[in-house]
Amino acid sequence: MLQTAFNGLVTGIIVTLPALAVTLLFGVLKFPNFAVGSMMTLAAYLVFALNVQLGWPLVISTAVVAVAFGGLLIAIDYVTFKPLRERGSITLMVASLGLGFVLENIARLAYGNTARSFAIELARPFRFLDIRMNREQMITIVVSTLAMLAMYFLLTRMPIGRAMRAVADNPALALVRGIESPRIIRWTWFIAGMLLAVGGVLIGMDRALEPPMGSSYLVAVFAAAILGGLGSPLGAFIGALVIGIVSELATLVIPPNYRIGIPLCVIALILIFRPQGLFGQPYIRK
Amino acid sequence: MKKLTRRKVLKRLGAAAALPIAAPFLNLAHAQGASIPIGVALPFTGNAGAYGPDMAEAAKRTAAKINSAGGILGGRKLELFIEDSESSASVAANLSQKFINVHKCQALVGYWGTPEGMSSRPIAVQNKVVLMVSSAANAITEGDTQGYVWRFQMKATDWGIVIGRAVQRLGFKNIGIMGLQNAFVLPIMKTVEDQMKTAGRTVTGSLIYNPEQPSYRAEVERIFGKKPEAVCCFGLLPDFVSIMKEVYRGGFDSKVIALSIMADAEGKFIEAVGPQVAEGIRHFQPMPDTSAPGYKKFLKLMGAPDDRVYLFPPNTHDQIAVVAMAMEKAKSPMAVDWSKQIIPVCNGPGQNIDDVVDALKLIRAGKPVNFSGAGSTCDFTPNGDQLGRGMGHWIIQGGKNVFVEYAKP
Amino acid sequence: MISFLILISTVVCFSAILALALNFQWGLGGMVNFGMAGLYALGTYSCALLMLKGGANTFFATLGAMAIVAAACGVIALVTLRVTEEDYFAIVTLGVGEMLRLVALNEDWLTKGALGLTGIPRPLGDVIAPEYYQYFLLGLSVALLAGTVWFLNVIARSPFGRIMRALREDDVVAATLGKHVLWARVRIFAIGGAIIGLAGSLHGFYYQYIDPTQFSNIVIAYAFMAVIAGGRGAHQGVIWGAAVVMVLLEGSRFMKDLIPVLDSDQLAAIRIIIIGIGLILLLVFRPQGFMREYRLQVNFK
Amino acid sequence: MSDILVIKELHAGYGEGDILKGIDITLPAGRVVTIIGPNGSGKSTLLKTLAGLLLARRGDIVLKEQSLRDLSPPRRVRAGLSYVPQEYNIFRNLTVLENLKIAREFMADRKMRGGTAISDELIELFPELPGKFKARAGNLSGGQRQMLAFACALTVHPEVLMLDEPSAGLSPKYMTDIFDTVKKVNARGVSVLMVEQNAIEALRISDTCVVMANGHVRLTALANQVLEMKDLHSLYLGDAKEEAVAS
Repeated sequence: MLQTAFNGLVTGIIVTLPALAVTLLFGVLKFPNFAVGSMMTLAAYLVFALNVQLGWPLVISTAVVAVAFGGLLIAIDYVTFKPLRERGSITLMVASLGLGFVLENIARLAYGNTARSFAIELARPFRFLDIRMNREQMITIVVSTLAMLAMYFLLTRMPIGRAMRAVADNPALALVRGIESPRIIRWTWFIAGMLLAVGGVLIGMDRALEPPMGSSYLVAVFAAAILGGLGSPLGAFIGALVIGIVSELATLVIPPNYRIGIPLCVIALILIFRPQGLFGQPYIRK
Repeated sequence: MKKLTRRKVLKRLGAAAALPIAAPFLNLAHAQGASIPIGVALPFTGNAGAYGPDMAEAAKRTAAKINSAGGILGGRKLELFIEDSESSASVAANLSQKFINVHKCQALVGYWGTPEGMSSRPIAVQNKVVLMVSSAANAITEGDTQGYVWRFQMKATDWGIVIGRAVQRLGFKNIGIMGLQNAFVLPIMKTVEDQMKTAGRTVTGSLIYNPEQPSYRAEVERIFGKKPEAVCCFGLLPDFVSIMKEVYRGGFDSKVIALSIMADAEGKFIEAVGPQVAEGIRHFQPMPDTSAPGYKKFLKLMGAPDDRVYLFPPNTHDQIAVVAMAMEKAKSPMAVDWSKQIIPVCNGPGQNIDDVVDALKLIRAGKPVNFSGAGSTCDFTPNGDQLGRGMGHWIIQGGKNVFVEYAKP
Repeated sequence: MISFLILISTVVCFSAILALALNFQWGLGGMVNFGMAGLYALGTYSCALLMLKGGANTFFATLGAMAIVAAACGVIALVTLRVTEEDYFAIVTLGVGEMLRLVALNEDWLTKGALGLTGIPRPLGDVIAPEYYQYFLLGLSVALLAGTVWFLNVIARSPFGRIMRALREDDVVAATLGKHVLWARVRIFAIGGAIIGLAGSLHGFYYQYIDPTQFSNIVIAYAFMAVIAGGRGAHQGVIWGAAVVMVLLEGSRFMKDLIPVLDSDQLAAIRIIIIGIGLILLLVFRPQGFMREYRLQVNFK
Repeated sequence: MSDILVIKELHAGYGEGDILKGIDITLPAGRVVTIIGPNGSGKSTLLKTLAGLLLARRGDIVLKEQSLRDLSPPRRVRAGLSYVPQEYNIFRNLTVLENLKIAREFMADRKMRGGTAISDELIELFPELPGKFKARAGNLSGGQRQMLAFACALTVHPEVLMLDEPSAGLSPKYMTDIFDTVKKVNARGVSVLMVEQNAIEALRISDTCVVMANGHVRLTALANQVLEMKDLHSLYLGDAKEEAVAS
């Protein structure tokens, strides 16, 4: 039982980074981005290129790709979403769906369908209170907690973070208070890009690297972001943990291959009882 | 990606250039000299994407060999139309329609996965065209196929029998079973389970998982958590890599028995998980009898080192060979005629031949032939199932596949 | 060659019907349905199972399938729309689509799981000789397509249609129209669902064999591509859109023969990349698609 | 005394029709101008267009000889034009202090970016705010929110301050406070352009009054003259005759 709960914690932790990215992007751009899954896949393959093909250590390749991927997303936004900025969230969502297909298949075009892995030594687990933990899971927990703290610090202490929250809170007022929204949107994409790159690597470490790896997490990531309250980073973190633990524990009751049903039920319940999620603010209509 | 030699590119360009121009005339000019079209549907993408390329290469070289030896039916050349079935049923069905209606093929070969075979079956039978698959699910050859559907692979249940016997021989008292939700995996799992029960061994747990799951932690925990002596795991490469990483890092030490299409896949599994995770994994796969002369000739045809084990390419080689021989014997490219000649050519009675060109010479000379190909002895039951196929049994040691035994059902 | 074109046009017909359903739900009703693949599968499986297990004839099985998918869409709309906006609607429909596909894959007692269902009977399948059947199926598909377009045009012109267009313009305005807004949207989504059920049944009749791999989310991309290429709201445009997408898809099979240098698996990836990029380019440069909405010039919010 | 803000022939609107059908207003430096008029006369639209939230279709907006026409809203703030919208004029999910800091942090090219401390000058103007620095802005009362919005607009030390019905929905106590603050701010050299519903209070502290009706300027007059007019009511409804004396 305890081991399943811990497994759930690990699954949840992996979901935190993409959930943070989704919440950040939703806050500022006001639409759920369906390309998040394939972005993680593409980032993971870029890290694979550096780590396995060029032989760089995983940590350095992840850092390099994280920064580069942030810039790449800015460029993609400029070409894809910027022209559609004023066109309502449905158009943006459909564009993000199209983008998702493009990114996933770029990875498939370059690396084919065979499963691959990063060049890291797999180690036997170490035991703690009869729970088995392995090195990758430890790294995952440390990395995502650090990411959460960095995000918290950024959003509360740093001007960029405050500005991002301001744009999310009231875009028109932000303009009139002197905030250059385009610049803030670029920063948001950059930070989301880093989160998604690291998220992609964590998934790649946990399981095999294959083109559909990112999109298989999509429903769980959205469930986490919605449970936490779209727009609230702390909510996304807590939401991800809850989704992870609940869906793993549920496998003791329902057959494991229906595990994807759990995030879906969570979304449905949230929408009925508390649409703004645990920490979100009621969605003000402009 | 395989490199295309200049000669081959020119040949394909030639064939390809001919298509759009020749297409409208193709079906009219069945006269002397026109080429005989054969449709080849293989998975180049989707979850079976890893197996298509080599199978296509085998088909191309076999056709080239037959053509360079003078072709069949008085010098007519075989022309292959190779398409990607994307491991999907609807794509395969569309392809089959295209082969039959556009390219006027009377023979559809390749068809690696069960979905592709199942969706193309009604189309082939309805249009009275021969369909040759290399998928394992029993349902492909069940029911009335009027002699148009032939399987160049072992039936799924036979896989289960061989593996079940091996498990008993290896002396495992209790085992866990987990498998991918897939048409050919389910019959294998069921047969292995039944075998264990009849042999009085206990099955500690059995579950099915989905393709492309975000994580397999729960499944590994439930099956390996009960610490059975061995776990049979049936599925495909992507899920097996994730599962074995989870098993190794979870500190589980049950022995693992799997299929070669997941634990080898032309070396891609070991490449993905590394030698120490793969250590001790046993894997089975229907394989050609590598000692058979037909297989040795096939290796030379492929220009591969003689210790190389091809799992599926020999099937497409045999398929093309059987099509050619049956047409030659029936002296007609129409499936209605040559489909009845498949059993005589393959099962005999007749002179035992393992080279398609020599066999064609004998057939032209009117002599009976019993062809045994690269993938198997090519003996068939009337409803299209293949007999005499054995399974190879390997164990991964030090990052290498060590051959253990060759077992027949 | 001709019979291949007939077969492809049949596929275009029921893909167009599917695109019309999406167009109706999204283009006119303002609700985006990302669960298209799952609902499409629900339609096909319901029709097939009603015939194979329920013994219904093809006509009633199709009606049954349409009713089942309409009910499913109604429930989804009721649960989601009562509370929130289209952002959540897209996510819920995506989740439901995934769930339906999983059920089709795993409930093998009902759907035979990955093995799929074979031998699906065809309308008048036993009456018409096999070699002429493809002409009949094409005729039936074209008739059903025309019927769907006529039905949707009737609705678009009716008062109900005007309410729908008001809903699409701006939810805030629509919300002020009071309670029956929810019921109007549930009905819209359910009608769309019925049309998906029809398309699903035709899919079953055409392929005669169905299995979960046929309903991947590429189906969603094609449907959206067709609707956007056709211009949201314009029925005729959507049919053109579906035809263009199908020709693009099937045509690229021939591309393989013309550019042999490309490996087939690279080609398949490139084809989906083209569809994805096409989707985005159409949204950016031709939001109103290639056809005007038949009467009024509507600018979207 | 030169004019600090000149609006020439301004046309603007949403969708097809024009709501502002050629507006000419000049704001003399250091003065307070109040715009009154019936609802829908385009008062708020005018302020939105000046702030840059709405694109001007024709005409020009000149602030100290610099045309703002093709400047983005943030650029206009830097040029010295600050705006307090009528509603949703604070960041509800940020704290009071964060609201105040926001405006200053992005004055990249203005020297007053230095130091995040809120100038004591502002604290003197808005004594209530320091006590609430940590509070979530959304939890403030109506009056406090208006004060905060006012303070935020001032943190950028604007030349011209535009207020959209600052007293709307406020209790009488806060209404007088607001108008006192406007007077104090004006005393410090900030010109004010104000749209107000309760004309009498506003005109008392204004120099000029502009009356707008369906997109046109009906009348420009000295505030005190307008105050004495008996049929202020009719004026207010926009069917005023042109007998008012030009300023």
